[in-house]
Amino acid sequence: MISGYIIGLIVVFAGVALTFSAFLKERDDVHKLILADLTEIAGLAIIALTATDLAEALIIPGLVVGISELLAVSEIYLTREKLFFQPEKLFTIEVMDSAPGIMGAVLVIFGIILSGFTGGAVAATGMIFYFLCKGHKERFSLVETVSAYAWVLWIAAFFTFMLAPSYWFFGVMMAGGAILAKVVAKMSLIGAMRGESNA
Amino acid sequence: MASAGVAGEPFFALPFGDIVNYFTPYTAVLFGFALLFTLICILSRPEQQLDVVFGTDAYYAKGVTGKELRFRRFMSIACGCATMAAMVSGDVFNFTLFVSMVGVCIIGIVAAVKSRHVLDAAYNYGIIAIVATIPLFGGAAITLATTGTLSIWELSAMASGMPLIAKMLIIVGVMGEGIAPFYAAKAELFRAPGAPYVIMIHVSSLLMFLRVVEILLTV
Amino acid sequence: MMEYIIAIFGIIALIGAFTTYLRTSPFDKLIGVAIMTGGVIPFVVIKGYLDVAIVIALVVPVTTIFMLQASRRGMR
Amino acid sequence: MTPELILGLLLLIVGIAAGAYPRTRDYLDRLINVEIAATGLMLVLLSFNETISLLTFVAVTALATAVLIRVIERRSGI
Amino acid sequence: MIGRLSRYLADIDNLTTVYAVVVVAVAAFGILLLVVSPLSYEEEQLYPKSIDPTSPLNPYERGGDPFNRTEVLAQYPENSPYLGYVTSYLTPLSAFFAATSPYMGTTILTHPGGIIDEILYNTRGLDTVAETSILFVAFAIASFLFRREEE
Amino acid sequence: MIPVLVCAGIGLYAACRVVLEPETPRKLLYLSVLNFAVAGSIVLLVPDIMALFAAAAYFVGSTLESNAIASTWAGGVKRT
Amino acid sequence: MLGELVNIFIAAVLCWLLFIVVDVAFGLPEKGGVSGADAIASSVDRAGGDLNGGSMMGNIVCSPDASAGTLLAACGVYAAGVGGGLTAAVLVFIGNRICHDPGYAGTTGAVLATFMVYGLGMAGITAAECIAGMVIAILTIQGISHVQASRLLGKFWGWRT
Amino acid sequence: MLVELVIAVVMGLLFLGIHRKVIARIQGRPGPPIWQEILHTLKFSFKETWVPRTASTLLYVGIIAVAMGIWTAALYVVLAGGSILILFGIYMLHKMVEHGVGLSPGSPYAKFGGIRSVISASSEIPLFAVIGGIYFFTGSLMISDLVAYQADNGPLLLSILPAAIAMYLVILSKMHYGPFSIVEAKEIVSGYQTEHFGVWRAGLQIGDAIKTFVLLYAFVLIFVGQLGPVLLLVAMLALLVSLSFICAVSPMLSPYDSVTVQMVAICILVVWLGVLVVIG
Repeated sequence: MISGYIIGLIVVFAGVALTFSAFLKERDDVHKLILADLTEIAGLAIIALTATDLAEALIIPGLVVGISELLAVSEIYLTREKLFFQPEKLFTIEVMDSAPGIMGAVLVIFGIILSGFTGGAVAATGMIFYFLCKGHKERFSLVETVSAYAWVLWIAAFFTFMLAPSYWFFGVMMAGGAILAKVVAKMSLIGAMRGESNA
Repeated sequence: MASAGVAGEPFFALPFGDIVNYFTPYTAVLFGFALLFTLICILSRPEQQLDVVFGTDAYYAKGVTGKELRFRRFMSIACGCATMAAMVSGDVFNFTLFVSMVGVCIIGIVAAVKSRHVLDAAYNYGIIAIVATIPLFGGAAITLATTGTLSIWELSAMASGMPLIAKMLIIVGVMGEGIAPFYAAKAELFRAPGAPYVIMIHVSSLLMFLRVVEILLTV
Repeated sequence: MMEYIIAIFGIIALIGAFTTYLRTSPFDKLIGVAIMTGGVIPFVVIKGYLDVAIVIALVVPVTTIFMLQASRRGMR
Repeated sequence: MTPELILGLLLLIVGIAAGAYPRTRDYLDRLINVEIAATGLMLVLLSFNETISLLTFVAVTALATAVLIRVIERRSGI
Repeated sequence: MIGRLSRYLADIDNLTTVYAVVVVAVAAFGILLLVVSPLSYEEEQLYPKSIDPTSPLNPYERGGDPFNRTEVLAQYPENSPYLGYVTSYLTPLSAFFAATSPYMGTTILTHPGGIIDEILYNTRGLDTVAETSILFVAFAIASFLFRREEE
Repeated sequence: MIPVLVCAGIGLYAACRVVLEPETPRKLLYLSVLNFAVAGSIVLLVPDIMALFAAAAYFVGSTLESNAIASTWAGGVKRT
Repeated sequence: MLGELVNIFIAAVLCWLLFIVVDVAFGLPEKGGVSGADAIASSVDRAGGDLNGGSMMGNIVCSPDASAGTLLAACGVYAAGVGGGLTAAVLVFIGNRICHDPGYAGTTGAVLATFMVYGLGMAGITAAECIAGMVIAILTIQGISHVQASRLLGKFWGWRT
Repeated sequence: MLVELVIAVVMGLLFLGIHRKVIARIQGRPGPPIWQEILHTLKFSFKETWVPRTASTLLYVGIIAVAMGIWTAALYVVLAGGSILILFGIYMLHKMVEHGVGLSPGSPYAKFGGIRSVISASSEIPLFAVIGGIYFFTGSLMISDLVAYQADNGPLLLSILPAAIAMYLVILSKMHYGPFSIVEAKEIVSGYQTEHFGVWRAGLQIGDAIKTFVLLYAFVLIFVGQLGPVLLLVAMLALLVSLSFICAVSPMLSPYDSVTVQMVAICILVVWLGVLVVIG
């Protein structure tokens, strides 16, 4: 009797082999980047098959690693190719005027309720959507500073757990809030980086 | 407890919840080495690379200055910290996470260089670093599913231990982040100026490899 | 009864997936993605995770709009 | 083997095949095909009741799309 | 032959190809291994899941009252003296949600408190440190490059 | 159970019509039938006020999607 | 079984009438609200249909109008009674705002439909049957034959003007 | 403890001298006297010394200490019968010395040496499979255990020949004038050491000497077993002369070829070892 886990694993391995086989012939750099995104998905499926709470706690770091490496590498690509010019705003559709406000607000509020990394990602989606549609001049360094302090807060929360476990409640709140702030700040800058010049 | 045959008895353990970092003579040596090079990165000023202009007698000095210097120093310190943490980590998944962090930091160390050649190498290396996380995490996940634990201590005490396929996946992952047949990108990365920082690239991946050998022999 | 419903939505999702794969125009592909999402969301609902369903339903259009941004050049 | 898992694995493999071998060599073509695989993984996560990861994954996929779109846009010069 | 091989390996554009060959080989070997001698799924897992579809906290119902301990199967429970407290805690907002609707389990348990936070922040906190640091570093790279090109 | 089956069946029919229709804007008309069917089934499957929100979210989301696709296909608003 | 099907049919007819009347009354067939609706209208027109009918169909696609209001109101009544129906009206209004539409037709439709579905509940036709009926009603407009449907809608629009 | 260190340094320098002498004789040259390297080191120690202006000072100086330190540590590991994993770890870390010495002065010549050292690093990775083989056969990686094992079961040289050959290749790649010594090739002046002179060069020489001594000693210990002092010296000398012979008659390979050849050779050895494992 072969269990579901094994079947799943075989399928996912086949998927991994398939994705990497696409790398064999690929010479275009952007295609490679998209394929790297695809491989992330196949890799996460292996973790997902474990099906415990711990597996879930492992998926989230996996996701973070994937998105952050993607971010860094794509930026290197743009620098290398010297693609600095800003896309011109030739084109809009009506919903891009009306939707971002409400959708962004809903996603951000929901993200704040969720808190932690999950909430950060959800809220960041909302923020990016807003920035993308509206175009925004942003105070880049301010947001960066906020996120750096949030990171420090989270480290403090970690040590609260490890050194003074009796303050666990304080630690949970600090960690959840700090990661939320950090992720939202960082990710929403993607939207700002895409849009108009913030000189 | 870790088997004495591979890396000596652990003599100090630093618990962070479920993740217990431990020092054996072997990991302590590697940790010390990483620490040493991190200190060099912090304290040392970069060299001024002299370049000969081909076909003439002229040469010019390429310095690393200002913002770029600070950024690259920060990146190499981060890289050193990640390496140190990976050296003493007693948990398979935590180890793989720090390995990926080293991968990101390595990209960062050379990202600030303006030479297109170096950036090209960094980009290709970056793609490998992204896709190498799949075998890494996959190996850790299969270990978890088939043994029910991620702690290296527990795994080494187990009779069955880590399945072969998980070991292979992890080693392929570390190969991707580190060295092995993929030396071409590393060699190109090394052409960037800023000796103490550039050396960190290789320090970290070598140490990573030394550590993964120990892990795979232990579990 | 439930199994029929599950089967129907599964088929819808698969139709969407194959449409997405086989079409080449980005608009047709995005319509395929929409069909696929329509087939998948009932699965989330049957499991009882309505809050998750809400987020998926809101994020998928956002993704589509992101993609449309890049497809604007290839208008017909 | 719940129906979600079966459907999820099916979609995953279809999506990976589609992403690996798209019909045209257009960036957007491939990127949209990746979405199929993402939906497949979504169902796999759902079948194991890993809903928090599911939420995170959905959001992160959108973020990754935004990042890649930014690259594609500048690359094709629109 | 050797010369060609070494020239091929030395070209950075071929790196991904070489790596892909290795991974495809390993994956194929893995499928073979799984078909020939399937691995067995270990039933005794850490942090096992228990699904209670009737609970408003489904799928993360792990029992326990706020500010009290609940049973959590960790690797080294002795290292986390307050293990189980986070799992059982619900913020007032989550308690309100839980009383309102049985379909908000994920939202409630993603709000601070609950088993995932227990694992992510307490027992495996170092993972999250690494994770956020990776994000931090990657973002530092991206924003450094972005800002430099602005100047 | 009959209403859900009706909704699901209509959804399947609509999905097939979308696939068979060659012209992009008219695909969207069939797609809207699918949206109606799925939104209806969501509520019929889980009779709860939350399901109403889910159905509304799905409906609004997919309508927005159709709107965006149609508008982009049409070439958007010409700005001067 | 059979009775249920008959009920669904009756509900379908009533819902059909309701949303057509409301939509036409609010002038949806006049022109497309957004450029996408215009595109759909012209596509239907090219296929041999009616431009005004096509505009109305395009508007149904592009933003939640009275048909969506009817559906969501029925859903609301099914889930939580009259209060649910009114909640649905609010949601439809928000949806309209998102989709760049003034939103009077949808909201009015939702409010009217709430009372209609509630009333039908008194008469023995449950809200679940109304949902199925509404789906059938939209199918007749959008999903069978665009040409015929648009001509029919065009005729209604002609009566109004 | 200090006595062993001094002996190791002197012996190592002497070995290097013998190495040069043997090569010279095979190639029909008279060659320098065998104590030439000792004299060299002494001479360098008293020369005027400074740090180049372009160099990264701390790294430039610190790396010398690292070079001497790691090999001293390796010596004690071998003497104390520690883990060969640590020994190989230190062997790999020697790469860092080469990089550091090569990159820190900022000179393009030294830099080429450093970059070549990066290239050559990848060839030594498969060696860990060899270590795995040794572990599989003997059940331990402590040198003391290995010595005890050989006292019972005879030398490992015969039972796991591929592992021995692999380690031989490793030592070969670190010898001067060998086919694989791309790092120190004369076409790039003095390789990575170009810009280190005076006391610094003396330090590097001492590190080199300990390295040579430790590697030869470890090879004998691991694959032949514990011998008496005279026999040990004879074994090490025999090993050295065989290495010198190969160095003398083989051509220098181009950098990438050298790596590929080593990698292919070691992969073949690993497969051989795998076959042995399966049979055993």
